Amino acid sequence: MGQDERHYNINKLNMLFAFASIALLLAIMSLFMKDYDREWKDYQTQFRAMEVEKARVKLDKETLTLEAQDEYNELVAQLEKAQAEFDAKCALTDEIKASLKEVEDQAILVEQDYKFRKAELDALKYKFEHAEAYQEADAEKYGEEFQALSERVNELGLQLEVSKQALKAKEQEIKSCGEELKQLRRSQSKIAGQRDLLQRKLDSIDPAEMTFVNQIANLVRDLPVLDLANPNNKIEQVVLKDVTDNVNFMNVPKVERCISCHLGITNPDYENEVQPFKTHPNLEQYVGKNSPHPIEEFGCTVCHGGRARGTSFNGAVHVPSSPAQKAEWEEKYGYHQMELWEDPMIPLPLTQSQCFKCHSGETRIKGADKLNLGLSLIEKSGCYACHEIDKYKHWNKPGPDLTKLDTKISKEWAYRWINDPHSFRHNAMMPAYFNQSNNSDPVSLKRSSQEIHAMIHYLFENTQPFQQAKLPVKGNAETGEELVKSIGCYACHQIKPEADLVKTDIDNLRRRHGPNLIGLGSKTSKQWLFNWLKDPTRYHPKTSMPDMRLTDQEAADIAEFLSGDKNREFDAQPVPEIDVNILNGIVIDFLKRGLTDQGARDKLAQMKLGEKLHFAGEKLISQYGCYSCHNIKGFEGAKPIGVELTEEASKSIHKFDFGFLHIEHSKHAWFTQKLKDPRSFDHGKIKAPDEKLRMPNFEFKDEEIEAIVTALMGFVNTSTVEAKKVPRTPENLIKEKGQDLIAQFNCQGCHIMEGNGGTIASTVETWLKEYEGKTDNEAATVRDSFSPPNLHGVGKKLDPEWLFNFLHEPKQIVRPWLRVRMPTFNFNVSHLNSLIQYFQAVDGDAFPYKFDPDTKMTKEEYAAAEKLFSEDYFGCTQCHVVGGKLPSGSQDSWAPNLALARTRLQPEWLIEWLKNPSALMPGTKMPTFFDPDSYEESGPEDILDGNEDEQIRVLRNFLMSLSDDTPEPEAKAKPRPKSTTAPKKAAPAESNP
Amino acid sequence: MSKNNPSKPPKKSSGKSKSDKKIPPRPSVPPAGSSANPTSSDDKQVGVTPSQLQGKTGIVSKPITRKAATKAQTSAPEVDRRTFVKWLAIGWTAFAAVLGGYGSLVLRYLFPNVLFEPKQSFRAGFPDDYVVGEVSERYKDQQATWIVRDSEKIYALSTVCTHLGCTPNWLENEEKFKCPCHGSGFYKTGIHFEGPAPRPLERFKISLADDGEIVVDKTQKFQQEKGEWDDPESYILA
Amino acid sequence: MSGNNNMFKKVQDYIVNSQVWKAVFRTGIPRTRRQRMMVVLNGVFLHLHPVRLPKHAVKVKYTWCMGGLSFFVFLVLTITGILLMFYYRPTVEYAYGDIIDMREQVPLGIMREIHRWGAHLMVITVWLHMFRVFMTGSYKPPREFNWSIGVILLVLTMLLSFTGYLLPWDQLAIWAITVGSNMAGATPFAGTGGPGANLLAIGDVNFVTSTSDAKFAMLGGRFVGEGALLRFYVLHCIGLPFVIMIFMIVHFWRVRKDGGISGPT
Amino acid sequence: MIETIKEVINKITNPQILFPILAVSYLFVFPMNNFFEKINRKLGIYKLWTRNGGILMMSGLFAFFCFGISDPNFRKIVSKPDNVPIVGLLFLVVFFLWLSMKQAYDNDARIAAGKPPQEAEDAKEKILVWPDLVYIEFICLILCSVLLLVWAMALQAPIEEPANPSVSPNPSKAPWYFLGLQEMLVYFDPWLAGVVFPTVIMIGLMAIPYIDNNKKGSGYYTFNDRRMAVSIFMFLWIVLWIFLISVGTFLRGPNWNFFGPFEYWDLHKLEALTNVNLSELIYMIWMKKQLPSNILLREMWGFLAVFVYFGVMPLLLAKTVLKNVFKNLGPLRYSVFVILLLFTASLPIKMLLRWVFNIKYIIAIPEFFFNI
Repeated sequence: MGQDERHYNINKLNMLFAFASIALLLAIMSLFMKDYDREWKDYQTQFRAMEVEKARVKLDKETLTLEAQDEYNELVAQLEKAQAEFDAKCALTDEIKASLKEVEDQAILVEQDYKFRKAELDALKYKFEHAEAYQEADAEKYGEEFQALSERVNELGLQLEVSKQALKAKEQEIKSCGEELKQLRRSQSKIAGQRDLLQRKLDSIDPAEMTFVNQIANLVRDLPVLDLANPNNKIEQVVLKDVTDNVNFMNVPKVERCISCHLGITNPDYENEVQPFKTHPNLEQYVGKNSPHPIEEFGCTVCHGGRARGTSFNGAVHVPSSPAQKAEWEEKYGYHQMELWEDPMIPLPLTQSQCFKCHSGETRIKGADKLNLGLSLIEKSGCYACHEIDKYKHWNKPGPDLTKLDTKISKEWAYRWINDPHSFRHNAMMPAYFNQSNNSDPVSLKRSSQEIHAMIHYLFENTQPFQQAKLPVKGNAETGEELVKSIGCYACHQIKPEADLVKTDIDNLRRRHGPNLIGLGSKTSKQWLFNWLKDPTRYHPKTSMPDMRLTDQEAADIAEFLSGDKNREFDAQPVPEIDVNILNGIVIDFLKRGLTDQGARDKLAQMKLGEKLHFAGEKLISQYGCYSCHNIKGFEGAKPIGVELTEEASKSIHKFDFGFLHIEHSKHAWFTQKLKDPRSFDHGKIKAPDEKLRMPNFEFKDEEIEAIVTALMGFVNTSTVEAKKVPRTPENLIKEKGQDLIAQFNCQGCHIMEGNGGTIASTVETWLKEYEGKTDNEAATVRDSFSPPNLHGVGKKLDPEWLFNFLHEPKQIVRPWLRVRMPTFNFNVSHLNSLIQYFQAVDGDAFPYKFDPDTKMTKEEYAAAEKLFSEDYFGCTQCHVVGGKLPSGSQDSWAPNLALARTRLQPEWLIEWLKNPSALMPGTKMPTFFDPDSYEESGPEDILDGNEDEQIRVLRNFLMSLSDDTPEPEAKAKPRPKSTTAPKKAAPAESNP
Repeated sequence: MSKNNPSKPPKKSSGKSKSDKKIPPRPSVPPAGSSANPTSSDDKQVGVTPSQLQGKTGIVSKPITRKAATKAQTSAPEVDRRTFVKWLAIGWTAFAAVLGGYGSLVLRYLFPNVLFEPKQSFRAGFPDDYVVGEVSERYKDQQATWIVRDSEKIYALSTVCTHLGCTPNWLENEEKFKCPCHGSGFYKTGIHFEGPAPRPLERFKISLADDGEIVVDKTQKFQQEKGEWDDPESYILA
Repeated sequence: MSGNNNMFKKVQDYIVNSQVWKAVFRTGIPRTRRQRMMVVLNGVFLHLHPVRLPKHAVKVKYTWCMGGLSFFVFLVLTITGILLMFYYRPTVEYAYGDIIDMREQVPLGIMREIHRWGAHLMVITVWLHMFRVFMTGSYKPPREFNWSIGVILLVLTMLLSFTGYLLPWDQLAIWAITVGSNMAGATPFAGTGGPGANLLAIGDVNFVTSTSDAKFAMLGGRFVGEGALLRFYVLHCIGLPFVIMIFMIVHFWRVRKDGGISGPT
Repeated sequence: MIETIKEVINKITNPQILFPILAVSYLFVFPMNNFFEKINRKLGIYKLWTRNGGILMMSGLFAFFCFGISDPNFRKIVSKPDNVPIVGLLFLVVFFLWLSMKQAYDNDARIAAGKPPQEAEDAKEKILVWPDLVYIEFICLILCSVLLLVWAMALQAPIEEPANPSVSPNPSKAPWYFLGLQEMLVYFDPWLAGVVFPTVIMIGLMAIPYIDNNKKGSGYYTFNDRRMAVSIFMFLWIVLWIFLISVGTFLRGPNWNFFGPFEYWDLHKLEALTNVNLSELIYMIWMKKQLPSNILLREMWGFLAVFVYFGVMPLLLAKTVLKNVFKNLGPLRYSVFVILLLFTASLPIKMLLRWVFNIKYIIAIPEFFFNI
């Protein structure tokens, strides 16, 4: 072989080459196939088939309804007739065509001539102008030529007009013949427009309706490589200029491709289809073209998260909401977790969290119930005290003041309480620090007990004197109980143990605004309770507990009642002795932080027991961050201990320590675990006592955890949606501030505001049954009459001045029959002004503009009004209280004191109210005297000539003139208080919430 | 060949090309029957293999020719030749296909699946949104389009003056478009009647979508002077 | 059948004898020894080779074909690289999204995979080529200089790969380059973190600062940012390919001039 | 059982164990002198370079990966798209190592028998480049394309989260081909590992033809004719380059901690890293004195060590172990050679010092960023 200058067998090389080439060919072909095979293409193909199906069904339906219409059938018949007529009469004969052509040709010739001359003229004009401007010799010549030519052009123009007119006439002649037919066609297409549209659509998408060539084309257009030209399957994308992705160096416009697979998302026809074709729920609110969040402007991932550019199931970083769904996806889509994307999709149950991105100012976001619940829980549990959250920066510490602690509770009670708060009260808001998963071993338990002793020692040592008044009278527990049940304590407190089955919702949380009052006898004394009830702010200046304006007797009764309930089990819990050895260990651990080992030991030897307790207590309070929630002497201005949560969910997943726990590595799973067992991430770690996790256990229920996690997932960096945030207009700010105050003072515990709240009504109902002897049905129907009023429309209704004074000090009794009391809240001037502005903003009323109409009346008018007011006509006094005069009707239907109308109500509003009360307050008991449907005939004919407008005006003026024996309200006497001239009782703005 | 290859001695190359021309038919001559009987080696020596011919051209030394001949004796050359051609053909066909594949790969790569340019078509509401005889300026700023409805049809006019590309103004009282740059004037239909504009305004493709909404597609233009305004795509009947 | 064959032959002859064919394929089908030599001599690419070689040099066992493959992979990288440049914009704003889109949207965006894996492959083939050259002692005279060129080509190959590593602008990229560039910051005398940097000062004025050291020269900034992305892009697409081409030409030229592929003397 | 094997492998692969094993066994596999050669023969290590030896090595490697792939941790590391090339590299290096060594041993046997090497035998015959070489090259290219396309289809090129200068992934690794250098960072300061060593490597590589003045062994595979050159090269190439890259790729996890191939990459794994400088070792531990405040005085011992290493050692070596080398190379070549050799040896020496004495720096002058 060798000698012929060849080494390899050429045939073998050929074979090798052939095989290699074939292998390469196969490789390239599979490359094409791999590239061609995309999930979205399959979905689009499926979707087109569905579209065809749906269009067909619709078309059939439409055709059937059309054919059932006489009008249409008639039209079709007419059309046929007209067509026949047209064919017979107006068909374009050759003769007509020829004559038209002749005229046309003529017109074209003239036009051409005209255009040519015109062009020449324009050129000449320029030459002439130029020549004149530069004073050239032949300017004059050009001028003459120009004159001549322009005359010629004018002439031609006339000719042109004539010939055009002739043409038009000719055309008109031909056209007019078919006018009727055209008219008929037009009206047909008007009636059958929908069907024609469907037919047209079907023609373009349904292969069965296509011509053979188009069917072929339909196949070919989607073939590999050829699909570069004009494919059916296309990636659909929306580029959002002002909703961005953060790529760390800058924010770049989002490119949304979700709709390449979620093809029916905006089409209501696909409501019952499976994913990915299903219609988005609530199209009026989301995604729909006319919704506030249209897809073209908001896209999808701004709310749902995920990788907007992704065009495959995994590439879009879908996240399952349950293990079951995960398993299903794994099978169906080959789902796997994509770790390398920081913003995975938000699991569906938590989607509401993203509303917070743009609506964070609103206290309660409409339609986002779970998020609202989560936010409420955060407020109630006081998460914001240890963890800074922007939204709650100005909120008060959630726990009670501890600076006068010694007068309220005993050391033993304090020990038991700190050791296990939930054993005293099952739904205590105070979370548990001890007996948790990372400090329940025997050694830690012993240490814990000494830690508690040290902290209690510090707290009781650092108290201020607090003068307690003696009980002036002896209380009656039964009266006390009735009072508690009737005057409105139940708006914020509960007494009976709440069953675990009760679902946590916003209403229930309102009832838990203040602590549950069970077992108070074990906690504190009658005397302290009396003092507290008489004036809560004396003990705790920033408390949200209002003053119920109780008499001494009432306060004593309630104190008697509340202190009667004791928790024997709790009282029986042993309190261990102080153990100096363990205490020494605690002290030395803290000493070592600042001193050398020996120094610490020397120091310890010098300390007395009290000093040790004090030292350890102080350090421990700062370690556990007790001061974050409570006022404690020595910790004024200390920084909260928790991690800031304002942008918690934007933190990189790598920054969450999952420890040795085997849970899903996602933020929501981490939050859930943290709330379920806050110390669990210490599991399996060896840590010194002061290195251990400190977050206490709130013992949340599962649904509460989900709600809080929903809220937490919304705490993100919002630079990506800056442009889409709810605008910071003055009105919005006022509303938000008002809502914030309403949440802080739990106004909605009693009142319905913006359609929510009034949760006290159910306890009023119970009271009616228990004490007023009403049956179930009666109680249910009249309970609203005995509940605090609905505050709908208050901004337009009430006089701002009056409202200001009333909120500050509700002295005037508007509804004397009510047992529930409007308490005196600890509002400062800025609160009051904010609330009034809020009421007006909600009703769209301009503040502080006030128009005082003339309410003077002539004698006749007065007489007429009196008549209307009287029993003979409207009988106002049947329901309305007027000063000291109580109405004649049953208490269930009593209505507000009309003697206050003058100062309380806005005159403009009163007119509207008299005209049509239920338009202003749907479901009101106030009868409609002037039927809006037949307004002109509604008023009594014998008064003021039956002029309804006049009747209403005089009645209004009459009401505004009413007064009673009650003294003139002081507000009238004084000018409207500004924030500088605050009433005496109102605390200065900065000292209060 | 000598013409093509002037640097080579003409004599040699012509001689070679002659022999070249002779060779190809010969090996292909043996009928199918002989190939079925590859061992009859005597005959085969007559058939000249390319390597023998190489020898004859005199470039290669003798012994190699002899060697090649012996080789030809032992392994049936015409079978070799057939397999040679067969595999070579397969190989090159496949390779040609590969090249085609590479070509289409690059071709396809040049056309992305999505465009980031602003959309050239837009939705312009429903026909009933437009008043007969009015020029709607709703889409003038965003889409550079006037939408006009006359007694029988709706059409979309480009807002680009055909003179030098300024944007004319619609003067409602005078019922005309007037270009502020050089004073061209256009009727409501888009026909030019004054000033330097050489031709009427252009119209865009306009159609109705599935839901009855108007869709204007700016990629397709219709010019009056080309008689395109009669095209049914240039207007919709109202 | 045979008629067809004749027909085919005739057409073939016509084509092969046409002026165009001959002008393109000077030598015709290389059947003769002379033609075979001419093919190699006349072709611009083939004439990298000599006409005849000692037998061992033809054996794959000896050469492993690694040098040729390295060059081939380089060509593949050039072509795919040019194509990738159509869709890639080297700015912090777009770079990452453009790379994502190679997978999500660009038809046959698999080009990126070919490019990336090709880059890895090239590093490997270059290493193995050097390994082979060492094992056969092919750097020995007269090929010493070409070995040195080869070392430069090796360094350039790795630099090309290194500069390309940054372009996807993801975490992998930015931190690999950060690690790499921090080493540059430790260059003696020329880097702020290197020994001797504070000796290059006149009085109190220091001349090696974080904006004037080796790392800065590499990144165009104090840390890996927009400047680094652009620099690396330019180097990857223009600078280094240009340099490596020049050295490759020298390398190939020297292979021939140093007596072709090595062999026992 | 399998778990125990994994445990053992995890233990062995620790560089502190594996590196010495490799370094020592390398001496016998590529014997530098007759002493090792004898042992090599006795143990039959040379049989690695036969057909059966090749099959054994390749299938051993293959079996190891097959065994490992069932382990989730191993699978995770090995199947990372950017790590797959290194797996391929390992197979290729072993294969080509065997291929070259087999040919070398075959040739050595021929030479010993008085025949020329195979290449010389072959070279007597000339082959036309067209079609043999051209064709075979062409086929190689096609096969290479196939490989590349299949590779591209099988593995997606990695793309992680968008670049974020404030969050560094743990571990942050350089591109794989620089991981040998990054591994050196464990033992040397960046200016040495990142600047000086690469430069020396480059210069050293370029200098090879000028130092190696052995006339034999040009153009054919051989081991016997250039034992010294081949074995030094093998140390650099296999032990210091390929091995360190593999360690850096597969065995270095979060915080650049060592993780066995079957170990879970736990972010929180801590390793004791307690190191002392040579000066501290001498003054404080051995002499029980305080560190002198004068920098030069403090680092005197370090400077001395370095001086001895680079200044005295060459002379010493020239008189003793490398006597023949010195004779062959002449003074200039010898000094370049020995300096490069010492640079090379400094890495394993530093590793040993670290592992045995916990020495961090020989010379530590952090005031000037000058640490060796």
